[in-house]
Amino acid sequence: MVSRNTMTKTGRATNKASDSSNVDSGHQDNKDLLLSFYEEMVFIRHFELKASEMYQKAKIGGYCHLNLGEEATVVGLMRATQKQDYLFTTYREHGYAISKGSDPGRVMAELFGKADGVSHGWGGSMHLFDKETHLMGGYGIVGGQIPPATGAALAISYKNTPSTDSPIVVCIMGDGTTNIGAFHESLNIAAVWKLPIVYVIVNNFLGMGTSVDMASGEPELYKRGASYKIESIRINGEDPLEVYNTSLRMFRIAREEHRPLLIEAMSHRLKGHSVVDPAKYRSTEEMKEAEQHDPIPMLEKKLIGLSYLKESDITSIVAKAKERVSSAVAFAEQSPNPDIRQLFANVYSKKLPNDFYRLPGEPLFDEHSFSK
Amino acid sequence: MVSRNTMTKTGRATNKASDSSNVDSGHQDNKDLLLSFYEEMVFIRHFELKASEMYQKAKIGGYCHLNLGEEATVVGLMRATQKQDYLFTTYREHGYAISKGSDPGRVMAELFGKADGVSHGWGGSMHLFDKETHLMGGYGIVGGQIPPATGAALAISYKNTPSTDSPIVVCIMGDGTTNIGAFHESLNIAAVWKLPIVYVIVNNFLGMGTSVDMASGEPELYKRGASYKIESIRINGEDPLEVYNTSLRMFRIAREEHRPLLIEAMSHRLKGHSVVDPAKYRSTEEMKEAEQHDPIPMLEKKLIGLSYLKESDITSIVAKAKERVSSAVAFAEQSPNPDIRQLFANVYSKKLPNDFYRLPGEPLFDEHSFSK
Amino acid sequence: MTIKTYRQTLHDTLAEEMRKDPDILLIGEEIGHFEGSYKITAGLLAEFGPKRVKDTPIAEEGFTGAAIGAAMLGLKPIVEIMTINFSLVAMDQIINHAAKIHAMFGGQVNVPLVIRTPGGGGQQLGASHSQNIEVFYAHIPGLKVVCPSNPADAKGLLKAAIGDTDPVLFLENLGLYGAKGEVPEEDYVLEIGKANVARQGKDITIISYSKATTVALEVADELAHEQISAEVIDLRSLRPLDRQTIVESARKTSRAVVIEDDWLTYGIGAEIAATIQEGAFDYLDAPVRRVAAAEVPVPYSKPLELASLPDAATLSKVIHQILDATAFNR
Amino acid sequence: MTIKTYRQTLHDTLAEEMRKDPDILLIGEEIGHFEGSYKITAGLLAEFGPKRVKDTPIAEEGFTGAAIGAAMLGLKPIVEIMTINFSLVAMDQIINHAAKIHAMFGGQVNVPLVIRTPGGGGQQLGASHSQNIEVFYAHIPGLKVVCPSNPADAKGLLKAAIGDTDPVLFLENLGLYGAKGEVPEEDYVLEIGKANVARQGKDITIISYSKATTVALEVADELAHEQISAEVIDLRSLRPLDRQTIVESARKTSRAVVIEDDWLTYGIGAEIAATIQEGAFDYLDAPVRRVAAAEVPVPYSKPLELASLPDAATLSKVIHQILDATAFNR
Ligand SMILES: Cc1ncc(C[n+]2csc(CCOP(=O)(O)OP(=O)(O)O)c2C)c(N)n1
Ligand SMILES: Cc1ncc(C[n+]2csc(CCOP(=O)(O)OP(=O)(O)O)c2C)c(N)n1
Ligand SMILES: [Mg+2]
Ligand SMILES: [Mg+2]
Repeated sequence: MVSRNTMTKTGRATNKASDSSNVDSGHQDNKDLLLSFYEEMVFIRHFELKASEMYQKAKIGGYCHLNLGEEATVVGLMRATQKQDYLFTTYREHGYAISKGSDPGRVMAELFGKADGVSHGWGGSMHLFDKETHLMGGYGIVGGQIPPATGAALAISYKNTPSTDSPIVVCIMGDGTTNIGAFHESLNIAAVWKLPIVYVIVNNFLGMGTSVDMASGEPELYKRGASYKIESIRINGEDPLEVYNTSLRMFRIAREEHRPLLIEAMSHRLKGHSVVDPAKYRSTEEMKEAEQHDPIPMLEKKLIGLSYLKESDITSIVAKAKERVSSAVAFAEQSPNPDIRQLFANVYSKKLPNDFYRLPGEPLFDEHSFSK
Repeated sequence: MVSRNTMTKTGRATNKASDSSNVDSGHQDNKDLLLSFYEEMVFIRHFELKASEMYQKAKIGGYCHLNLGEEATVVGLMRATQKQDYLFTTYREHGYAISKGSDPGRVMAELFGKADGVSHGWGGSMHLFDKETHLMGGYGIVGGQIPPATGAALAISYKNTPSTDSPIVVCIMGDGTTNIGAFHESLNIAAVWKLPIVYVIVNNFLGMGTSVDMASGEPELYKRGASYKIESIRINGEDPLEVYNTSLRMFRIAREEHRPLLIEAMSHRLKGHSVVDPAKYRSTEEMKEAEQHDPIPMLEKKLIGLSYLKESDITSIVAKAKERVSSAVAFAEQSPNPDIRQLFANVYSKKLPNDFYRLPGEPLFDEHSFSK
Repeated sequence: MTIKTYRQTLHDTLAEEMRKDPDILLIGEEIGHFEGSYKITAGLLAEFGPKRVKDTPIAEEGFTGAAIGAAMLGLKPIVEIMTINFSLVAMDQIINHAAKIHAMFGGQVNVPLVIRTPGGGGQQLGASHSQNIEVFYAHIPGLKVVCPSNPADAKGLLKAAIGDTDPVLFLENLGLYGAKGEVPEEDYVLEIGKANVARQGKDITIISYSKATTVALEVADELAHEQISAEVIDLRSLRPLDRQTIVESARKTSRAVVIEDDWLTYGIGAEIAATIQEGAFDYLDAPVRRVAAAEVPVPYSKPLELASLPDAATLSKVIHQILDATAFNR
Repeated sequence: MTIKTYRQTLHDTLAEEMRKDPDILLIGEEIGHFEGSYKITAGLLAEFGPKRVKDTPIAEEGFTGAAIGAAMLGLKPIVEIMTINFSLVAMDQIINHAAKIHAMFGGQVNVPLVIRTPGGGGQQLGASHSQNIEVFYAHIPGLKVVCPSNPADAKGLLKAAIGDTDPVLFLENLGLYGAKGEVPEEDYVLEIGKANVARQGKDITIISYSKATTVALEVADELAHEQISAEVIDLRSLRPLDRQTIVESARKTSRAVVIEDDWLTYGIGAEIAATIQEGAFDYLDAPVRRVAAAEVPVPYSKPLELASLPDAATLSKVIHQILDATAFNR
C-alpha cells in the first residue's frame, strides 16, 4: 500500500522509527522484523488455543473471544505503536494486550479472575486493562470504547503539540461496530476537533453470525471516513508487514499532524464468535476459505520462500511459544483470588461518607450508630 | 437540478402526478402552481409571526421554533407528497403540519394547549400530530424522529410492493441532527432493508448557534449518504420549485423502487433558534445575508418578473393570509382546555388493572379496597 | 401440561403467535442466521423467512426505534435486545419515544411493541454485562414491564405482551433460560398487572420477581421443614404494580422481606417496602427488609461476584432475623 | 455573603475553578458561541478560549464518552447536557462506562468527570422534555449524584464535584436557575454524601431535594404559623445517600413525608420511605407518605401539567392528614 524505502531493523517501532519508516517484505534487512512478527503471531495463536482449552476446563468464565485468525493484524498494528501511545480496544483483545507489552501471565491470570490479573480479577477476558502499557481497556459494549478513545485523544491534544514524539490513540473495533451510533458521533467529533487518533476496523466479515454485507449499507467500511473527511485506507490484514507499514504511516500522520485517520484491515475469524459458539451458521466452504486465509501458514510459507525460516525453526518457535503459554497458565494458576474483603474497594477511588458498604442481606442500620 | 419536461397543473402532487412530473419555472403552465406556492408560503410566514406574537402574550408556552425563512423548503416538500405518505418531523414543524393539510386553527389550538389542538393539547408546538393527514409527529429530541420514521417505512414495505401508489415516509431533520447516532443507525438500516423513505436535511447553517462548519467534519451533509450507498442530492431550499421538482423525483424513486434517498435543502433561519432566542451570536452581516435569502421576497420578485403577480395581488394575498391566521387564533382562543379528569386517559391505550390513577399527594390505598 | 424449559417455551410461544398473526415480526441482532444469542429464536428464520425474522445491524437505538415506527403503523414488532445492558444505548427510543408517543400525541396512535431482553448477573460477565436495571423501565408511565419467573408465566405473559396495544418490556433472565416447568398447552394468557401468590403462607411474606422467585420458593420450601410458613409473592409485573396483593399478604403475615438481584438503593425493593409500610403500617411486626445485590459494579472474579449477589442462604438468614426479632414461635 | 442567583453562582464557580486549574475544560452543546442554552456558561468562551470551552456537535453519547476518555488521561472535564432528558442518549456512556471503568479495570484508572444537567417539569415542554430521571443515576454504584437546592449549595457542591476524583452527576433544575440566595464568598466546599437539615423542627420531617426543597421550606414556614414545627431535610446528595441524617430526624419527629418532582413509583421517595421504615420502625406514628408527580407522561397543556405536578398546597394537605391521623395536637 505504501512504498517508501527507509528501513528499520527494530521490531517494535521506537520514537524515531516513526519518521516515515517503511519496511519492504522482499528486503534482506527485514528478516529480524518478519521473524519477530512470526514468533509473536505464533505465541498469540497458542495463547488463544490455551485460553479456549482453559475455558472448557472452566478455569475461565463469562464470555471469551479469541484473536484466532487475526494475529497478523494484531501484531502489525501493535508493533507500529510507540510506548506512549494509548490503546482502546474491544472484548476480543488478548493478543493486543500481549503485543502491546502486557505480561502474558498477567493476561492469563485475568482470564482466570485472579488477583494478579492485569485488571486484578475485576475485568475478565473482555476487560483487560494495563496502566503500564497504556492499554486503556478492552470494552464489552459494542462501540463503547470509541467515545472514550476519542476523548483520550482530546486529552493528548490538550497537553501536547503535534510532533514525532506526541502520543496518539489507537482505537480498535470490529466491522459490525461501524453500524452503531457511537462510531458516527465519535469520528465526527475527532474530525471537528482534529484529534490524534487512528481508528482501526478489524473487518473479519462477521458480527457474530451476521455478515458485513447484511449489516452495512456500504460494505467497504473504510469509505465511511469520508462522512467526516477522515483519510481512510483498506489494507490486507493477513499480511503483518502491510499492516505494520500502513500503521506506521497512519500513526505518524496522527502524531505529527494531530488529525484522525481510519484503517480497515481485512481479516478472517477462524472459529466461532466466542469460545462457546460452534459457528454452525458458517458453511464448510466458508470455513475452508477462512482457513486458507490463516495468516500464520501464509507467513510461514513466505518466510520459507525467503529462506528466513526452516521447518525445524518452526518446530522450535512453536515449542517456545507453548512453553511461554504454559508458564502463563502456571502463573495464573498460582495467583490467589481477589480478597473478598476488598469487594467495596473499587467502587470509588476514595472511601466515602455514607457509601453503602453492605453485603447482601445486611441491615441498613447498626443500632449503635445512632446518637441516643 | 432536474430538468424533465412533463408538467402538472395541480398544486399538491396527486397519485398520478408522481410519474416523472417536473415543472419548469419559466413555463406559462406553472403559473397556478407557483402562485399557490407563494400563497402558502405567505400564509405560513404570517402564521409564524402570529405564533411569535402569541408566545410573547403567553398564550403559547414551552419552546416554540418557527419556520421563518424555510417556507420555500416546507412548501416545496409538502406539495410533492401524496396523501398516503407519512411525515415525521422535528419540533420546527408548524409549516409542515399546515402544508401537509392540517387545519391551521387546530395547529394554533395545539400551540395554545387546547383540547381542539391537533394533539389535543398534550403535545404543544414541538409535538404536533395529525392522524388524518399522516403527520406522524413533531419530535423534540434531536434525531428522535429518525428511527421511528425508518420503522414506518419498514411497515410500508411489509405491506406494500413498490408502485406509483405506494406510500412513502418523508423524514425531516435539521443540519445539526446529522451528527447524532440515530441518524447513522437509521440510514444504515434503511439502506440494508431497502426502505421507502426520503430523509430530508433542512440545512439552515445552524444548530442553535453552532454552525455546520463547526459541527460537522464533512459540512456538505448530503455526502454522508455515501456511507450507506444512499443516493443523495443537495438543492437550493430557497426555491420552492426546485425543492418541489427534486422532491417529486426522489419521492417517486422511493415509491417505485422502495429504497431510501437523501435530500439536503439549503435554507436560512431568519430569526433565533426559538422564539425566545435573540440570536446575539449572529453578526449584523450574517443577519443581513439571511434576509437577502428570504424566499418570500425572492419568489415575489420572480413572479413579478414573470408577470404572474402584481403589487396589488401581494397586498390581497397578504391580507387573506392574515385573515386566515386571525381565524386560526380565534379558533384556538375559543377552544377549551383539556379536561383535567382526562389526565390519565392517555398513559395507555386501554384502562389497566392496578395502574396508578392518583393525583399528587393522594394516598396509595383506600382503606375500603381491602378485603376484611 | 408439558414440561419445558423457559427457553423452549419462549420459542414455542413466539412461533405460535407468529403463525396466528401475520403482522407480528421479530427484530433483533443475530436472531435469524445465528439463531439467537441465547437461541430463543432458533429455527424461526427457517419457518417464517427474512421478512418476519429480521436480523439487524448492531444498532439498538436504530432498530428499537424502527420497531416503534413500525408499531405506529400497525405492525406488531417483537424486538430482542440481546441483554438488558445493551438497552442503555436504546434508552432514548424506549423512554422518550415508545413510552411517550401515545400520550404526547393526545392518544391518536398506539405503540403495540414488545421488547424482550434478559437481565441477570452471576454469569461472570463483568460490570457492564451483569446488570438488572429493569427498575429504569418500571419507573416510566407509558411502559409496562413484565418479568416471568417460570416457563408457564413466560408463556402467559408473552402472550399478554404480544396481545397488548401498548409497549411492553418483557424481562427475561439469563439464569432462567434452562429452567424447566409445567406449561399449559392451551392458549394461556395472563393479565398484565397482577401479581401471583406463588405459595401460600401465614408467617412471613417474601416478595420477588424473575429469577429471585426461584430462590424465594426454594427458601420457603426449606422453612416449611422448620414449621415456618412463608407466603411467596411473585410480582409478574413491575408496572403496573399490583400493590393490593402485596399489601394484603403483608397484612396477613405481618412480616415481609423482598429479594431481588438488583442493587438495593433505589431498586425495585425500595418501592415494595415503601408500599408495604404505607399499606400495612398497623399490621407490621417488623420493618420490611430487603435482600439485594451489594452496591458494586459486578466483578468478574467468581468469588467476588458471588459475594456481591443475594442467594438462598442470605434470604433465609434475614427471614430468621425477622422472625427472631418479632418473637415468632413455631 | 453576596446575594446571587443559582445561575450566576454556577457561572461564577465554574469560572473560579477554571482560573485555578488549567486541566478543567467545559464540554457541551452550545455552551460557547451561543453562551449556553440556559446561559450558565455565558462569557466563559471569551475568557477561556475555545480550547477550554468546547462547543460540540449534537452528539451527547459521543461527547460525554469523550469526556470520560479525557478524564481517564487526567483532565477534569465538566460536561453540560442541556437537560437531563437528553442524557438518555448518553446513558450507555454514563452508566456502562463512567460508572464502571474504575471498578471494572481493578481500580487502575479514575474518571474525574462532572456532568451538569438540569431536570424539572412545569415549563410546558411536553412529555419528553419534562422529566426528573435522576433516580436512574442515583441507582448506580460508581456514580455520585448531587442536587443543590439553592445558590450556596450550588457553589459548595459544584466545588466538591469538580474536586472529586470520580464521576459526579450534578443535577440542576430549570425552575431554580433564577432563584436567589446568599452565597459565601470564600472557597466554600460541601462534602458529598451529607444531607442538610435545612430547617429544624420536631413534629414532622419533610425530606426533599433540588427544587422541591423550596416547596418544603415554604410549607414549613406556613406550618409554623399553625404552631406546627416541621424539620426539612435537603438531601443534597442522592448517592451516596445520607440515611443516618434522615432516620435520626424521623426518629425525633416520628412522622415523615417526602416531596419530589419525579413520578412516585420507583422514585427517589421510595428509597427514602423504605429507609425510614427500616431505620425508624419503632419510632414512627404513621407511615411515611410520598408527594410526587402523577404517573403520566407530562402533558403540555398548562392546567393538565399543573394537575400532574406536586405543589405546596398538596404537601401541606398531606402533612395535615398525617398530623390528624396521629392525633397531633398543637
Ligand atoms: C451495544 C451492544 N450490542 C450488542 C452486543 C453483543 N455483541 C457482542 S460482540 C457482537 C458482534 C460484534 O461484531 P464486530 O464488531 O464485527 O466484532 P468481532 O466480534 O467480529 O470482533 C455483538 C453483537 C454488545 N456487546 N453491545
Ligand atoms: C438529543 C438532544 N440534544 C439536544 C437537544 C437540544 N436542541 C434542540 S434543537 C437543537 C439544535 C438542532 O439543530 P438542527 O438539527 O440544525 O435543527 P434546527 O433547529 O436548525 O432546525 C438542539 C441542540 C435536543 N432537543 N435533543
Ligand atoms: Mg467482526
Ligand atoms: Mg439547523
